[in-house]
Amino acid sequence: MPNLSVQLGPLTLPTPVLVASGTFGYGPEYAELIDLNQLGGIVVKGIALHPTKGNPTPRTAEVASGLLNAIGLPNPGAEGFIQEYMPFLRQYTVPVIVNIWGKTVAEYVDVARRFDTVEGVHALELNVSCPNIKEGSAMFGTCMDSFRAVVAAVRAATALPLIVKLAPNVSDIKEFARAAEAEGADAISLINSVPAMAIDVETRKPKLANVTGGLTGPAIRPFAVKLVWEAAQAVTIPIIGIGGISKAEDALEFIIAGASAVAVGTASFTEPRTVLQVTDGIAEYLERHGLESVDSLRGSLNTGSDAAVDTDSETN
Amino acid sequence: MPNLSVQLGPLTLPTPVLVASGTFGYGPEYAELIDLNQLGGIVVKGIALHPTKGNPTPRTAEVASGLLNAIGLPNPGAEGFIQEYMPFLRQYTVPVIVNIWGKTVAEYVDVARRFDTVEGVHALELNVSCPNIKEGSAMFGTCMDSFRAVVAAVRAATALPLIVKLAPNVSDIKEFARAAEAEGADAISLINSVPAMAIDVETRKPKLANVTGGLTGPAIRPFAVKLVWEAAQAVTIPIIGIGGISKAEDALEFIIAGASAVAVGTASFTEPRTVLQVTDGIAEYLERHGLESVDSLRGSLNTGSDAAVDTDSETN
Amino acid sequence: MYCQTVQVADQSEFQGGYRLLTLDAPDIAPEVSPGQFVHVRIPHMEESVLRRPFSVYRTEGPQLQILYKGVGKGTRTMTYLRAGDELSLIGPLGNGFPAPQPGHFPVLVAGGYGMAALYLLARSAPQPGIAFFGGRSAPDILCVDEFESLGWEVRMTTQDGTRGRAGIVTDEIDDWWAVRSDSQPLEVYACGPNAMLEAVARRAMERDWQAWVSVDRNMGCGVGACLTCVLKVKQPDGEWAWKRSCKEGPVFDCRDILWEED
Amino acid sequence: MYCQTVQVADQSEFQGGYRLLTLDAPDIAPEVSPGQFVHVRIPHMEESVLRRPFSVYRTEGPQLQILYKGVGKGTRTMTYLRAGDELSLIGPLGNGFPAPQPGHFPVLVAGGYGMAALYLLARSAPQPGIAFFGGRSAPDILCVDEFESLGWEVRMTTQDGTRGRAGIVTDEIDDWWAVRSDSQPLEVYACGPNAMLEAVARRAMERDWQAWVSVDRNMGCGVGACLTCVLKVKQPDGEWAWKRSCKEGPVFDCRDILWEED
Ligand SMILES: Cc1cc2nc3c(=O)[nH]c(=O)nc-3n(C[C@H](O)[C@H](O)[C@H](O)COP(=O)(O)OP(=O)(O)OC[C@H]3O[C@@H](n4cnc5c(N)ncnc54)[C@H](O)[C@@H]3O)c2cc1C
Ligand SMILES: Cc1cc2nc3c(=O)[nH]c(=O)nc-3n(C[C@H](O)[C@H](O)[C@H](O)COP(=O)(O)OP(=O)(O)OC[C@H]3O[C@@H](n4cnc5c(N)ncnc54)[C@H](O)[C@@H]3O)c2cc1C
Ligand SMILES: Cc1cc2nc3c(=O)[nH]c(=O)nc-3n(C[C@H](O)[C@H](O)[C@H](O)COP(=O)(O)O)c2cc1C
Ligand SMILES: Cc1cc2nc3c(=O)[nH]c(=O)nc-3n(C[C@H](O)[C@H](O)[C@H](O)COP(=O)(O)O)c2cc1C
Ligand code: FES
Ligand code: FES
Repeated sequence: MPNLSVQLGPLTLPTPVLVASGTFGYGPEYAELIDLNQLGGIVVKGIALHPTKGNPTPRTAEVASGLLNAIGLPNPGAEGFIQEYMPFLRQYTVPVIVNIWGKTVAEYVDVARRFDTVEGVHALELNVSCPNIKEGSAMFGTCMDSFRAVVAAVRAATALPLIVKLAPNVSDIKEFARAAEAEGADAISLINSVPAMAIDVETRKPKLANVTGGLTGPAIRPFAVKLVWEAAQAVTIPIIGIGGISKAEDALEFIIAGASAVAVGTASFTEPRTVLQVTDGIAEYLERHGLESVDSLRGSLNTGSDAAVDTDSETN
Repeated sequence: MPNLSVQLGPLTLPTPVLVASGTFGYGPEYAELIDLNQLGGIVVKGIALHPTKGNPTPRTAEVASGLLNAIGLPNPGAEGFIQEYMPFLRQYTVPVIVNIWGKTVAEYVDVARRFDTVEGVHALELNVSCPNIKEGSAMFGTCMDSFRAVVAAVRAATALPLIVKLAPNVSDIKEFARAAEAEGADAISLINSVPAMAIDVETRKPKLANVTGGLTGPAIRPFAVKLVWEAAQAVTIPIIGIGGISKAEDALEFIIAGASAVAVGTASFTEPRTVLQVTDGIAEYLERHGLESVDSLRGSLNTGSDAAVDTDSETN
Repeated sequence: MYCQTVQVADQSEFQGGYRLLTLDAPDIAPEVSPGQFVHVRIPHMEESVLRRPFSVYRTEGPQLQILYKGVGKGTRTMTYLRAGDELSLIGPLGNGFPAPQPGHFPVLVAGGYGMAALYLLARSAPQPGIAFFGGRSAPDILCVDEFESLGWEVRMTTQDGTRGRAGIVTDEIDDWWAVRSDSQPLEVYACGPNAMLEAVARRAMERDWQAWVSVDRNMGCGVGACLTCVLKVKQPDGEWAWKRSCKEGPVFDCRDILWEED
Repeated sequence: MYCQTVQVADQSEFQGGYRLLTLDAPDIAPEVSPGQFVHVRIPHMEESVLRRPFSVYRTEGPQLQILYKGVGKGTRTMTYLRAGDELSLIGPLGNGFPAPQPGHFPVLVAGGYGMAALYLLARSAPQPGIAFFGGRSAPDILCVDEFESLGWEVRMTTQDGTRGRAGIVTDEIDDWWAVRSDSQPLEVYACGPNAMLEAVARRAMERDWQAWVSVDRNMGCGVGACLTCVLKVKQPDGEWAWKRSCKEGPVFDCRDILWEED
């Protein structure tokens, strides 16, 4: 049996397969169907300092091989989450990673600091890729200066392992990956959902009340794999690959491209047991290929002789 | 019968439905199956000054609701195209739009200039969104300075209507749309294919010989609609909406989001008659809704009261 | 709650465009209580990432039945299912209806699949009551015999007058209420289009009936994780909060819902 | 060339995992010449944007037949097709084989679906010749009776020796060639795995046979527009150029192909 555990800087995960923020609630929702202790980790739905209601409905719409969502980060606030959900989560051995967000650097710092003393929280994931979180007119996820500022400030505020979740809608992901590394992130995760929209042509209204939303699911996988591959060439900190994973093969693409771990998102809605099927499939693959650990597979993409080795080769 | 013709600045199209560059060859390939005179326009496969061979194989791979391609812009060169294909295309009334590319600003200018005197060429589409076209280390489609330089230079070099095709992988499409308008483009088209990749996990090789490629097809539509909607709010020049259109409803999404015309790409491979089905479906829709022209539908998205009117609202 | 692969035992045409799907679901079926639903992964819809929710119409031993109509991509694809096909089911889900109390008179109000969604409740009620079914036209009135054979009185209204009274369901309710002599307190259970639910709720609040409505919201996960299916529910402090119709619902006390919402 | 919706007339198991699909395609079938293919849009594969190419095995009046194996998503989905189902076909496509010339002795070399792809050629040849069929095991050798009933001699090789000679197809060709006394010039037609084609081509070039090979490349459009299906072909000036196997091919003179490529 190959060793499935992986190391994300200071954080050890029992398996390389996490569940992605916002797609698995806070733990109890799927606990009747899935043994949480078999997960590589739970990344809980984004938490802010104060409770937030989120967007009007409709909040999701199905599109080709994907889902559009504009949930709007509703959450019970840090205090509410700690009280309502942490006692439940502490019953399990699964690593708990708290996805945090704020509207200003100060809010980010406050919520990060709040979790430093909470028993059972294993790491923080910094959600800087939510288009709404603004400081002035800058967006944390796509504006380099704000990005550096928020990562640096949160890094200084927490002793927990810090994962920075990158926005996909930038022209050069490598710059953001390097900046996260330079500012002290222990790992990066990517991708978050892709800004997108859909229109009901009969009513001429957006399918989401929020007009725009984020695209997730199999549709975004090739885009996500490319960004993970690029990021892996830019940094040495570990990467969590996310985007459209619904079977082991999909997860293996990310690992071969350079990810140390992966997270299953939308596919949990389609099939709650996806995370376990992916885990089993990775183990089976490693065994079949005589590999002793996930690390020995990581980044092993063979780009061959014919193949261009940089990312600037011709398409179309 | 509603009026289907649309105006793209100086260019009049008989219908709002074009075929996208690279997905319909140079005209003869589909002429046995489709009456070319029923198209809104043919955008031919990208042409450079000199013949180009393109990438090694495999050049395409199928992914969830989409296609990855790294064809590599093979083409017979401007002269070759003019000799081999223009006599054929002149037999038709369909507007011919030549998609052009180069490796330097000078090459762009030369190829643009070459077409100025060619009978039967109705407009140029400037492909600045091919990741490989570099000047120094800058990419024309994603680096603002190079982008402005090439648009300005080509604008000065041609009297033909000029359409600038935007790259999707930028953090703010509005900036590029405005820059194209400011530099004198008559119209913009978007989106080009989305940088992406796929890996065969058994061989650990990329599915494309070129490692990375461009994602097209239904998977990218919600992303493309969002970018067209944003661009439409930033500029007054007309927009050609492209990305994953395979039925009339899809095209109508783009028009309601603000596009004056659309182009069908990958769907021609799935079903060559898509372009005609989309055209008929738009006519039927306009009639059913008592609309006299495409223009009266354009940009009519009703974002309602609840809905956020800017693009910076919360997702997730 | 289970997530299981189950087998299609049978599928047949029902009436008014509805189809009856019978599933062998030996773990799930016995645990379904009235008003609960199952979340179905429809086979051969590889482009779709979402399941589709359906109320459980009847259960019989290891089997459960769904009565559904082909209205969109998912439900139209479901029509291809044949005996022996497999599909994945999550369920039973949702809170379901509170059990009718002895000494209260049960009243059902339904439109569309609501007639199916209320059958288990009718079957488990301590006494039969009255059911008001409304639809556009005669074929839209479902399951009348099934309810009558349980001893319920069924009053029907159709908009085109092809079955029962011409009009809408609340017309009939109002008339019944106007001449009612029995003094048992009512317990009203409603499932149908939102406008019907709201009309019932307004009467219930005016006339002080206890009324529960089962709402229909787009769903993602079905288990409370994604926050797609929320609706506004009044809070004790005068504020409102989003509640998940898949978890805290789909059944709500009509007084709790912030009806202005839609 | 047509792009048409056609009907499935029949689908049945063939042999060795192959299935025989019969289509009513009254416009297309009569126009198919040997070595041409059709591009099939497989129903119920909404997530797939590409068609799949298949050689035409036989034509008979308004019908055409495809012999295929379920190797991947597309071909496995095709196995669900039943009589009466509709699908969209583009065809006939490709250049096809040049007609065998009277006075030349026709030789066929095939592996896998190549046996089916060469049948129309065998049927239209002015004289029967010899056919070399190779496969892994007995079930992989297809259509032998069909060729023999046209008067062709069929020599078989299987890697495991379960049918015909144990070994690979070129062993048998070499032996045949070594003892051949007839002096008619050969015309060789090959369709099968790339390694087989290359081995045949090398012999043809050495021994000065006229040989055509039908190549199998991934395809996109099938009509020459997308430039997916290209292979390197030698040019008169000593250079090479990409040629589209869907348009300039799938049949190439073996001397024209740049064999180093793969
Ligand atoms: C609790 C509950 C019980 C129900 N019980 C029954 C029943 O017993 N019988 C019955 O006939 N119907 C029932 N319904 C309704 C049934 O779920 C819908 O008719 C069905 O989901 C329609 O799916 P569709 O794909 O056929 O059609 P459509 O509704 O037309 O779906 C079209 C599109 O709507 C979109 N969509 C659907 N769901 C969502 C979502 N959650 N978020 C975003 N977009 C979405 C998708 O894009 C889908 O392709 C019930 C619904 C609920 C909530
Ligand atoms: C001219 C020609 C004639 C043929 N004749 C026959 C025949 O008579 N009988 C027969 O059995 N087979 C024939 N084949 C082979 C047949 O086309 C393949 O077996 C079939 O396409 C496999 O499709 P699939 O989806 O089942 O499997 P797979 O090949 O496993 O497809 C798996 C994946 O490969 C990828 N893929 C497929 N095509 C492409 C492409 N063009 N570009 C990128 N990725 C791609 C897709 O992602 C697909 O999902 C022929 C092929 C050619 C070129
Ligand atoms: C309904 C929904 C809610 C989400 N909420 C969050 C969130 O709160 N914080 C966050 O960082 N990402 C959130 N995401 C993004 C996911 O964590 C993940 O990055 C994205 O879904 C891509 O993965 P997938 O394609 O596997 O779904 C959400 C995604 C979905 C679909
Ligand atoms: C095989 C292929 C070749 C393409 N070649 C070109 C090209 O030469 N020039 C160009 O500007 N765009 C090219 N494109 C991009 C298309 O014109 C279009 O922008 C893209 O495919 C998105 O539309 P779709 O989703 O409808 O396919 C190509 C796309 C494909 C699939
Ligand atoms: S459907 Fe996901 S929370 Fe209710
Ligand atoms: S398959 Fe498109 S050019 Fe041959």
